[in-house]
Amino acid sequence: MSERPDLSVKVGSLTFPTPILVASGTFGYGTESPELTGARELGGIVTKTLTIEPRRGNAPIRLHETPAGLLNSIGLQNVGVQRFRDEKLPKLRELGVPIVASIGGKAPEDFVQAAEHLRDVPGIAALEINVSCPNVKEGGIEFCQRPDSAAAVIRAVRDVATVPLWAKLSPNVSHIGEVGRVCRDAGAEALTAVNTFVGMSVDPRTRQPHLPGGTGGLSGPAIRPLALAKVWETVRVTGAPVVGCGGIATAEDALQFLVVGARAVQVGTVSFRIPDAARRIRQGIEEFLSREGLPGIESLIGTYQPPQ
Amino acid sequence: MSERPDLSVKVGSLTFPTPILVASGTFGYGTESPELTGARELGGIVTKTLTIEPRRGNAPIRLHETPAGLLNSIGLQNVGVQRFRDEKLPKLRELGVPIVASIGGKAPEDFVQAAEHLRDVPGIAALEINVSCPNVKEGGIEFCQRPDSAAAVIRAVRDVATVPLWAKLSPNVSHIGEVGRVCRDAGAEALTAVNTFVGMSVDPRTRQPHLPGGTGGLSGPAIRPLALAKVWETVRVTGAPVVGCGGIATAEDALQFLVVGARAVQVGTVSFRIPDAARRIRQGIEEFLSREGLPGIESLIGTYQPPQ
Amino acid sequence: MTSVPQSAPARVVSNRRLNPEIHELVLRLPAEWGPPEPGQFVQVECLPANPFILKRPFSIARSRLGDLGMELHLVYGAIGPGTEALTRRRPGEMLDVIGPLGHGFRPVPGRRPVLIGGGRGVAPMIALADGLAPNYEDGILIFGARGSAQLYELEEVPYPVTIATDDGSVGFHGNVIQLLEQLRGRGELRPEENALYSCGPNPMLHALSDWAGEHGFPCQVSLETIFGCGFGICAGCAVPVHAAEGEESDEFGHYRFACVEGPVFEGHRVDWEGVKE
Amino acid sequence: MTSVPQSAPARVVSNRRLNPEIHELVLRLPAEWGPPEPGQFVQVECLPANPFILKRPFSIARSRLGDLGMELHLVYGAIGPGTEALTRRRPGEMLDVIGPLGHGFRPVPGRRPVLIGGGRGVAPMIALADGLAPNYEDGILIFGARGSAQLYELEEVPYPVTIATDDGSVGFHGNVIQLLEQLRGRGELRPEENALYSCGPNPMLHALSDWAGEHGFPCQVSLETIFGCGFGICAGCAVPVHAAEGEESDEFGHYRFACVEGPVFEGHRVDWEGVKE
Ligand SMILES: Cc1cc2nc3c(=O)[nH]c(=O)nc-3n(C[C@H](O)[C@H](O)[C@H](O)COP(=O)(O)OP(=O)(O)OC[C@H]3O[C@@H](n4cnc5c(N)ncnc54)[C@H](O)[C@@H]3O)c2cc1C
Ligand SMILES: Cc1cc2nc3c(=O)[nH]c(=O)nc-3n(C[C@H](O)[C@H](O)[C@H](O)COP(=O)(O)OP(=O)(O)OC[C@H]3O[C@@H](n4cnc5c(N)ncnc54)[C@H](O)[C@@H]3O)c2cc1C
Ligand SMILES: Cc1cc2nc3c(=O)[nH]c(=O)nc-3n(C[C@H](O)[C@H](O)[C@H](O)COP(=O)(O)O)c2cc1C
Ligand SMILES: Cc1cc2nc3c(=O)[nH]c(=O)nc-3n(C[C@H](O)[C@H](O)[C@H](O)COP(=O)(O)O)c2cc1C
Ligand code: FES
Ligand code: FES
Repeated sequence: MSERPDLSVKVGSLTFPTPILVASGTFGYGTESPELTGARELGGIVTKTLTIEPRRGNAPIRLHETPAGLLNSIGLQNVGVQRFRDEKLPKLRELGVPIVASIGGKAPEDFVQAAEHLRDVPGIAALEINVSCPNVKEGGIEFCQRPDSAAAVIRAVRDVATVPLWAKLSPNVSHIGEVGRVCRDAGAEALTAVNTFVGMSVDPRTRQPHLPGGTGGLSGPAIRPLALAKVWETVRVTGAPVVGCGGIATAEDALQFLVVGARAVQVGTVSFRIPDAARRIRQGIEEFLSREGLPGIESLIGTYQPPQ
Repeated sequence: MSERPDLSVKVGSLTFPTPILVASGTFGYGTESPELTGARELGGIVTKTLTIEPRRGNAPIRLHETPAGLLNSIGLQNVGVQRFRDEKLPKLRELGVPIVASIGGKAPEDFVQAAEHLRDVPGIAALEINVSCPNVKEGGIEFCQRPDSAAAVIRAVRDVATVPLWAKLSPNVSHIGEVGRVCRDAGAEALTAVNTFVGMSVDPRTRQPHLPGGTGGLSGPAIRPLALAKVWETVRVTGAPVVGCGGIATAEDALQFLVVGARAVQVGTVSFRIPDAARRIRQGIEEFLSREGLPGIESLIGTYQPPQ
Repeated sequence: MTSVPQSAPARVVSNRRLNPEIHELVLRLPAEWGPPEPGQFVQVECLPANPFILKRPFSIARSRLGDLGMELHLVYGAIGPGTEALTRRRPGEMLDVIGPLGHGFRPVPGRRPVLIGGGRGVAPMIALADGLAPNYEDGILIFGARGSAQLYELEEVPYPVTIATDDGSVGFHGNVIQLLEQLRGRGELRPEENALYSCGPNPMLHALSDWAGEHGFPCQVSLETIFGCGFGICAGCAVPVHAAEGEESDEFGHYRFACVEGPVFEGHRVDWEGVKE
Repeated sequence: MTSVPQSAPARVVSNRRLNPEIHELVLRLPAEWGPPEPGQFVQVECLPANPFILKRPFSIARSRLGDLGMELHLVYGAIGPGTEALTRRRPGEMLDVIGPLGHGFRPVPGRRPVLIGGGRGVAPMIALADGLAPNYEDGILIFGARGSAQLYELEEVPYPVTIATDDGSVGFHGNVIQLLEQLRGRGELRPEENALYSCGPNPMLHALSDWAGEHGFPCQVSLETIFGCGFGICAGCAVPVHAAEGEESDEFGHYRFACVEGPVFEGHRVDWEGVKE
């Protein structure tokens, strides 16, 4: 019997047991039906984005399915960072999986306050700074479209945080690599690429949008080729550790991101359809490595052969 | 028996019999199997992008299918503007359908020369200036990412052209509305939004891209919600006549673009699967208007009710 | 006790049309699956693996543990791509099913049950009748529909069935509220003796909740909204509710996740103005 | 005369597995459809309408005009999402089919035909044998495969069939080139008397074209590449070719559209270095 391939990866200063994490907002607080989701076998869990105050989120309808994609407008519904820390985190920690807390806000101060509530809290491996949510009018996407304000947020949080920072980038920009570079220079240890793409759908009968807010964020397999191009650009331009995300539904998909240089990936929308998709993807990657005779995932990461 | 709804639309100074055109590069020169494609019933045909010299295009593989999408890297293979004018156009004109000639190039001079070859040529209703092809290294996408160079091209062509100009915009920018405004100010009468989204796909076994050039342009239903958001932004920001394009596969899809204010639409990739898709979409729109009791398509264009 | 939800392959036992708008799908799951409670639902893979489409939620219309496993009956309308595809599934095919999910009906102790199903919403009423009958003998089931074409035969339901059609083609001529009003007028329904349980189109549930509130009937409704996951991880299924008496804003503001805290809600708790109808 | 391509609904007559890797699909089209020429292909809707997926190209393995319409036989391998989905189509279902498409084989006058099919590439060789037999009595058909598992029975082929397997499990032990070389050595094949026609994996066609060129055999090959549309509007199916003698760069530089000018090409015209294998 051959040995199981080594799936552990380093993302900056952190080590994860496998490169398959789940993406913010697509896995609740991680504690919902862990038997169904196989949460204990994950490389890591990124929490729903947490804000300093609880948020009730946007009015229904919040989801609209499009070909191979899902438009969402959740509006960062969350219990707030304090209740997360006090009520959700203890249970989440019991899963024994690295936890990345995603934090969001409307202004740099909000992010700083949220980070302060998570200072020295045991069991949080990193903070993912969501400067790219397309469904919150006041902040979110605007931060990332202006690299300087994204950087200001990172810099401010860097001063108070006790764990590495990941900057979650928006794909809705001309040059994601530039934004990534600025975030890295501001103190992000790793870059998560990408959040959802701005999309829209309209009901021709009512002349109204399917999502009451008008636009939403597109996720799911439809965006995979777009996300992969953004990840490759981010890897190439920044040289920083990148966590790939966007449309991953199969082991083959995840491998594409790792090949172009992502050091880990986050699985999102597919978990809605297949609760333990992330676990299955991890299994598929193990099988791939065994079949290819590779000792571990590090032998595959960044092996992309770009055209001459 | 009720009257057939009036499908004719004005796009700037031009009138089209129906708002359903076919998109550049997705309908050959318009003359391939017109029985199969129903070409005679189209609102208009946009030709494959024509360059001043014939181009052999990129090496195979040129297409790669992704979930609900198609990545292409054709590389503007075309017979050149002169052979188009002398050999293809006479046959194309016989279809009796408005013709929009798409022109492309690496530098403003190329566009100008191409436009000169089409000066006063009968049967060409408009020129679509392709400043947004993602598959030509030297020019294309770069033009549109820098609004000033896109504008320079439009301005230069404006001086020699004898027909209205449409600027075909790239969606791969932070603010498509700004680029559109600059193009309109430079002399584009209408704006076509959008060209393909930059995407990528990799074979994890070979570590090589599925398309030898690395990236390609993503089209098809996968991009529809993204294209719709871009079209709405272009309509809203520029106030110019917009021709919507991207992922349209059904009458319902086309109606979405018209509702948000596109004055016509272009149907692309779906014609590969269903050769007469554009005709069927036109039929579906007629049925919709009859069902809704609307006298014509003008009663629907721009009726979008955005959220307050 | 509520069963832990599982993801399991289900075999299609039968899939047939009950009337021009409604189909019945019978699935067989492993015997260990469930058992579900009345009002719970399942998430069903409508298309085979390849094209990406979310699973779709369906109320469980009936469940029976047999020799070959747990049989589930679903009753569904073909209204879009998912359910259209479901009509093409043939006996013997396998479909992934997640469940049992959600919070079902909670019998109101000592009250005679009045079950009200509108259209395909009659499905969970069958499960509820099956579940209540052993303890609540004298229930009734009202089946409301637009007309005869929207009806179908309810087999082996333990309660007497009364039909109401908008067009009067079968049974009572009028909607279910009008029928309830008549029964109340005749003294056959009393707020202090009956409890209402319902599933159907949102406008009907809204009207019913208002009517029940007005007259003081306890009333539970099973609500439909757009689901992403069905088990609490996507936050897509928000239903606006009124704060309970004395309650402050809580965990989810005034939204509840229909997939976890519902789909069954107390009718008066739902903020119907905010529900998409 | 070549038939005008049409888009038409086809009824699935049968769909069965011929061996572990190869399936046969029989479709029925209206009698007015076609008739196809040997080497032509069809674009087939592999999945029912909803999920977006391009049609897939398949060579016509056999066509027969019967009382009920035009019957087409396709022989295919299930290698990806489209062809996997095709295996699930059942008799009676309808599929959209476009065709007949492409430029087929052109019989070389007066030459004894040698038909060489590799794996599932044997499909158009059957159609070609059917087409040539009335005028060319003494043809042969060589069926090359990796091993016995990749073979299947060729029914009613008008030419004698010789089998070559890489593993020697059936027939000649070796690949088709080695078999041809043996036949040539024995004087059973002569460049001035025979013409080669082939379809199979690109590496085989490459090797065959080289071999034919070396020995002076005329050789036509049916090439596979990725198709977008199948009828000339997408420019996706470019095949690099060498300029013909005295020819300048032409319309498409040195790319040809395999769907319109192919899929059958003269083996020596193909620039094999540029063909993805
Ligand atoms: C808890 C629960 C239980 C359900 N039980 C049943 C059942 O027993 N039988 C049954 O037939 N259906 C039931 N449904 C509804 C069923 O899930 C939908 O009909 C199905 O998801 C539609 O999928 P589709 O792909 O066919 O159509 P889609 O394309 O998803 O929908 C078609 C149209 O209907 C609208 N729509 C779809 N679902 C809803 C909804 N829930 N609320 C409002 N609008 C909607 C869409 O916006 C769209 O306009 C239930 C839903 C929920 C949430
Ligand atoms: C003119 C023509 C005639 C054909 N005739 C037949 C036939 O008679 N029987 C038959 O089984 N197949 C035939 N093919 C091939 C068939 O079209 C493909 O197998 C099919 O399109 C695959 O679709 P899929 O969705 O199953 O797999 P995909 O996901 O499309 O492909 C699976 C894998 O195979 C590769 N691939 C697919 N098609 C090709 C190709 N043509 N060249 C190189 N790599 C490819 C893909 O890149 C991918 O890696 C023909 C192709 C052409 C162009
Ligand atoms: C319903 C939903 C909610 C999401 N919420 C968040 C969020 O709170 N914070 C965040 O950073 N990203 C959020 N995302 C984006 C995902 O984390 C991920 O970046 C995106 O969905 C792309 O990945 P996918 O295609 O695998 O889903 C959300 C996505 C979805 C679909
Ligand atoms: C194979 C292919 C070739 C294309 N060639 C061109 C082109 O030459 N010029 C151009 O402006 N757009 C070209 N496009 C882009 C289309 O015109 C259209 O903008 C895009 O495909 C989005 O529409 P769709 O999703 O309906 O296909 C091409 C698209 C495809 C798929
Ligand atoms: S449907 Fe996903 S949380 Fe309820
Ligand atoms: S496959 Fe589209 S041009 Fe040949």
